[in-house]
Amino acid sequence: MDQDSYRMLRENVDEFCARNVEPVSLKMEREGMASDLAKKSGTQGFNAAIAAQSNGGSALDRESYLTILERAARSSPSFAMFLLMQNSIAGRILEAAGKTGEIGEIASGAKTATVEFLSLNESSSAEYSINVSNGKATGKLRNVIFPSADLIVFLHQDSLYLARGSDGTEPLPVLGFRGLGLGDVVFRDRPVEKLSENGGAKLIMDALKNAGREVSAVALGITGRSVDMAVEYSRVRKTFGRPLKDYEPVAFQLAGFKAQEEELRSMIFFSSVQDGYIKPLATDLARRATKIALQVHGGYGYLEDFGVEKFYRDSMTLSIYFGPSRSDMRNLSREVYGEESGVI
Amino acid sequence: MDQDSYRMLRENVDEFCARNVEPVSLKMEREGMASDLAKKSGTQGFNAAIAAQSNGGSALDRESYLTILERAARSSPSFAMFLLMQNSIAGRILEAAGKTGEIGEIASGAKTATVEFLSLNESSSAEYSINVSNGKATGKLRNVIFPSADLIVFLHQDSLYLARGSDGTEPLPVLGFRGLGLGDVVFRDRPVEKLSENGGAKLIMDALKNAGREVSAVALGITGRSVDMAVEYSRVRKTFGRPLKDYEPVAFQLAGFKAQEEELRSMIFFSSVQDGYIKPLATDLARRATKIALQVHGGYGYLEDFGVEKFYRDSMTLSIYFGPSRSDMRNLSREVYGEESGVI
Amino acid sequence: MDFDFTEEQVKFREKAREFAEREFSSEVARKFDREEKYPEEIRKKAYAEHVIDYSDPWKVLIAIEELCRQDAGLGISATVPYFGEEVIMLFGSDHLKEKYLQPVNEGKSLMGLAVTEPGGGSDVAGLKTTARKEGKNYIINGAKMFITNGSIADFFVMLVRTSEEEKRHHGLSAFVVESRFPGFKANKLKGKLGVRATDTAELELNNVVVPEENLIGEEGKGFYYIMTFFNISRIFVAGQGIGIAQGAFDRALSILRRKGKAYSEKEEIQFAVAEMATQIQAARLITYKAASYLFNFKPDPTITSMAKKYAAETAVFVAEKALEVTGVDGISSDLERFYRDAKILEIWEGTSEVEKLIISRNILKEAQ
Amino acid sequence: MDFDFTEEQVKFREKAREFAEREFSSEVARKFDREEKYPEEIRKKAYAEHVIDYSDPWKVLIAIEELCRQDAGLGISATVPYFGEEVIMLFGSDHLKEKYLQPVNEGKSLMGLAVTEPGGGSDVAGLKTTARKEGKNYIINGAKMFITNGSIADFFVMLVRTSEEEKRHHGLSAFVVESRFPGFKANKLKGKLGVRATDTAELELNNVVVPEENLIGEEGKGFYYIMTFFNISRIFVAGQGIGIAQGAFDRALSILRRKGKAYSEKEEIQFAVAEMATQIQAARLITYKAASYLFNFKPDPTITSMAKKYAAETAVFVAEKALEVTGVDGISSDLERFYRDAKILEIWEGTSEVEKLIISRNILKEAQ
Repeated sequence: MDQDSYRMLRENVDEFCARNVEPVSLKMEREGMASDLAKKSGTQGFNAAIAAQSNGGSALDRESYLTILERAARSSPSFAMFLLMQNSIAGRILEAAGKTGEIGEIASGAKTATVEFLSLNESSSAEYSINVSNGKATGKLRNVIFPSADLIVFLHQDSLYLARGSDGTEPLPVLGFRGLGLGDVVFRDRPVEKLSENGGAKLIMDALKNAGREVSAVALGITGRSVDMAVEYSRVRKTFGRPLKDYEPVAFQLAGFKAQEEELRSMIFFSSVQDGYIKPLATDLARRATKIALQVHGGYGYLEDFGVEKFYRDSMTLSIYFGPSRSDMRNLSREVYGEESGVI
Repeated sequence: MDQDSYRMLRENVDEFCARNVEPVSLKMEREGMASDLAKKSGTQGFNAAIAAQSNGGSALDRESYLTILERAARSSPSFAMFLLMQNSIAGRILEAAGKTGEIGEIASGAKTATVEFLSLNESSSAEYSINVSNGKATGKLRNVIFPSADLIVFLHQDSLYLARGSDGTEPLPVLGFRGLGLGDVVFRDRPVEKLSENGGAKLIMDALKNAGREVSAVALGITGRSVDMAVEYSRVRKTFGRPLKDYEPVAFQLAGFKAQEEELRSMIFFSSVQDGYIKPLATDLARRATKIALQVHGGYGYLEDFGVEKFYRDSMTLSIYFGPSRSDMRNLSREVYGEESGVI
Repeated sequence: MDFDFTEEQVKFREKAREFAEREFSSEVARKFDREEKYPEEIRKKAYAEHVIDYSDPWKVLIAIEELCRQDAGLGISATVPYFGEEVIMLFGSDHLKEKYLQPVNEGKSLMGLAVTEPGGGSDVAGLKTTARKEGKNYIINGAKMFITNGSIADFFVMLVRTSEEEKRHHGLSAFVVESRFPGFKANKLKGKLGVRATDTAELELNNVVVPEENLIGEEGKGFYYIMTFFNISRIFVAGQGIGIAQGAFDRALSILRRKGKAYSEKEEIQFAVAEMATQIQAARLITYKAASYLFNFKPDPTITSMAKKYAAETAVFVAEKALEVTGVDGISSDLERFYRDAKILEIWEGTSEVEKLIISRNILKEAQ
Repeated sequence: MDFDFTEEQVKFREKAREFAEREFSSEVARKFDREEKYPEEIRKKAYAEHVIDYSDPWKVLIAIEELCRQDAGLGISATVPYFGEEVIMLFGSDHLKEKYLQPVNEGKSLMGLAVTEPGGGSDVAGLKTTARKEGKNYIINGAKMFITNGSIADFFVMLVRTSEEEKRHHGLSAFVVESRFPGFKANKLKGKLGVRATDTAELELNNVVVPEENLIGEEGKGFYYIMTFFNISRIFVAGQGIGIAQGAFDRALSILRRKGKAYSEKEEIQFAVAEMATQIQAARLITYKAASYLFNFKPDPTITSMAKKYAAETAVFVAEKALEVTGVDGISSDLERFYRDAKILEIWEGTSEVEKLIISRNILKEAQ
């Protein structure tokens, strides 16, 4: 694709979000993502953006997919996380497992999908009590992002399984990506399909590892929008008779974050730097930027209505869900040192 | 130039530095830069790297010049600062003033040049007491970087003047770039040549503004080398029976800085992001990275012999000499806001 | 120098902690957070059990710390019914003290402080709500924003403009305004990021008639009264910060303990634990120093502002670090609420930015 | 709680400040920095004028602060001749106290502490210098690195390995080793980043014969003695940190004052001033708390390590910020020296990393 095509794509995503995401963004935070948004997003080809066309996907190139994630995150990080889950995690895994039918369902938005992957994070000590026998699962999955999804991929004794729906979910306190939620998922003699014999953990870990730039694109969108909101607010909000933007610390900090946003963008889109380098920087930037953006809004920033506090919650959550976990940092260290390091 | 040519250039610079700079780097810190290094550097075409060939320059492209600065800074930030001063500051100003003869002298290393520019920094309140009449200057220039240079360009009543040598220098405490030094310069009925009638401050400011990416390249070299030294040291230095690199905080921090080095490199070399965005990030990174690099070296880092403390001093000095000064940040804010901001 | 609490204070701290641990269970805290409901019963119980003891400011500070340590939403709710009391105590007439403060001190009524206005914030002297004298009354018109206890308090200490002619802050006066006065309306603000058990409202004042005896102190001195009050209340906000920080730290340690040594002995984790502990220690000390000066009637506004700023930053820093070191376990626990709660401390009662200006101006003045 | 110094201490502080301002002029400080020379005359003068008063540890702490506030290189040089004394005081025989400590306390001789080895650093228990018993003597072989007063001290408290068989830190013992003993050699280390007036050396020990009465306390307990000492000395290092931070801050304020309001009233500058002042306040309080506990014979190693770590960070932070806000004026002034001096505090007497591990281990142990 040439630069004009990317620009057009970006405008398309922005227009879609302005029409279909922005207006329901707050509602989504409070009540979860409505299923019609998945369908609308499906008509745009966003849900299976990188899947093969033969499977109903859009087979977009990397830059296009990253663009979609970034722009979606600007309107609603929850929506961007939905797309990331459909494409980068569930999509990649299901496609690898040859589940072309499910890819088609995801592509159209007829079905939504999730993969339980937080149990693989070394910071998780939640214990599972799943039992699978005769193609039926009983027990509880812990800490599932988007527990209400139609298709639930999970790991059991290093095999991957697919469940269609669940027998109940138990919501957990959820800091970010509230549109998807977080909860435990209950199975009672639930029919499940085995996707892979052994090596399941590696499949999920590979999908997560491959999603480094994509997670960074979400962080970029969060950074960009929250800082833009703060820039706009600082133009109109006055204190001591002057707009906030006239004060050095406000203007300098926000300008500094725009600079870092550009730096991150050039790294994500235009450099060959490895994903492992980018993700920690991206999530860190998002966290720092959203904190300042909220602070610039003062008391209003603390209210959901103003739409800036969600970026503060989501950036933190992104950095917990996707790193930089210590294992990411260890991977990065291994690259730098060319040998094991950071093990104590 | 194609990528192979850049690689060859980089290797050339590295080889030059390994032979001519590294061995005298510590001596340069203690006693100042020896004049034969300027001549050797001249034979490589580094001293007038971006000047027109007709003036004796090498007319290199931007990427080549940035590469020279980065690689030079890895061996000796003082030497890199020498090149920056010859090329980006003195070179540009003298070339604009049509002083082709002087450019030739600088190119060969027969003469070295400096421009007094710290007085234009808003953080400077040093007062001048220069008097110029009948083509002769008397008085004192304050805070001159590289006061021992052969050609001294200075500002007086918004006109630019060129003095050949001085009637004495009074050294000031100098934190960084000790190879060039810092001091007051004394003139006593010194013949000077007027380079421009009025608008002199603007000429210098323009040269400084245009040097943003170049200053960033120096910061990049400082960052890269100091972190590399720390990485190497952490491989060999053991504590509690294990090499330092095995400890998470050491490995993770250094790996994180390598990531940021790559991010900065992609921004300096491969993105169209404006200089104003880059420089504050670059100098900030250099300061943070050199501090950690020194710390990893422990007590040895505190000794000049180990060659890492100079990066700590030079990165701070770079950020004071070239920003991000508050006026840089104001420029950046103006770009972001599209209007004046950060004025209170 | 003496850095220790008295035995009585130590005992009181244990009592407050015991109360909070008993009453503020994880389930209760989550419920009030979810429902955004003011915990009236808890407030009454805390009063009845003398966890709130207004006779000793040290006890108030300790109670705030220990209650917020368990849960900030509930802790602040239980300790904030007196918010603004010092303005009447220091500057109000005996009539006002008797009529309004007595029932508050008896736990029978709730009060609030109404200073901030929509679009206002830090710029107190720029406020626009007016009080116009008419006979023996003042008529108040305008609006107030982000008012704690706004929809539940029986009355407010309210700062309004009584003169347009005087220099900005000389034209302000403080009144006691009852919520049952005709023309008073409160709209509860829903959907806060954190401290969701606390009550916050926007107030509308539409020709509210306030009797002249409800003027606190002298006309035109309201700005000074409120600034004096903030130099007191900031210390208690610092106490909230220490409490939140300590509470997040407790929870992080308990998760780390559960995870075992292989996880918690990693150097990255250990460094984070040390950073948290050190900053909490520092925040505590500045707060106690500011409190010690104030409670001995020699307040130091510079140190008070330092305490507010530093304790607020500490709450935010520790809540963040606590999540970092506990990861998935932490973010699916009560720690996520601490993270949301903490942020308000950098905003209310003087943003960190305002505190910094106060500190710096005082210092640059002294230095001259 | 009481956060104030006694009147006597306040007076002593004034005296120490007056001494430092008089003796440590900018010219003198620059000269010793440039020449890397130990200021023997200044040390003697400080002793003669009772600026160094070892009878009261608070006075030692105050002197360190006030002297380092003026110049760290000279300040440390003047206050460090006793470095290691507590080891002998607490664990040494009467003979050692009389023979070695008395002349030190009379200002007649200088001592040092020799623990760190080349390639050693934080891992004290891993040291390699050995002492082998031969009759009534010990024979010491090995090397020591980064030893303060190394080339000027008359004797050292030296930690060496007396047994290879015991668990690493149980095989260590402490001795008094005189510099005039044959086989002792000191190589002064030149070219330090900062504190260049202080003397630092590498020691070589080649079959140095030390009489057995120079063993401090019991064989095999040296590690414990030295760790006990560090829990004392770290408080004084924290005092160096506060001093450097305050000194950098003083200078920044004075430059800002000279620059005038148009410059210093910019919000960025004001914020930085507030950050510096707050952090100095916090560092001071933790240090005084740790000191108060120690000087009352109830030391708290966790708080002591916090004090060392936090004060060191504060020195580095403030020196850096001071340069930032003063820019070209600052970097061409004495501030550049403060920036160089400060960094050593994060390295010596336990790097910040080691302090963090101590803090964290103590806390995680307590929490269990």
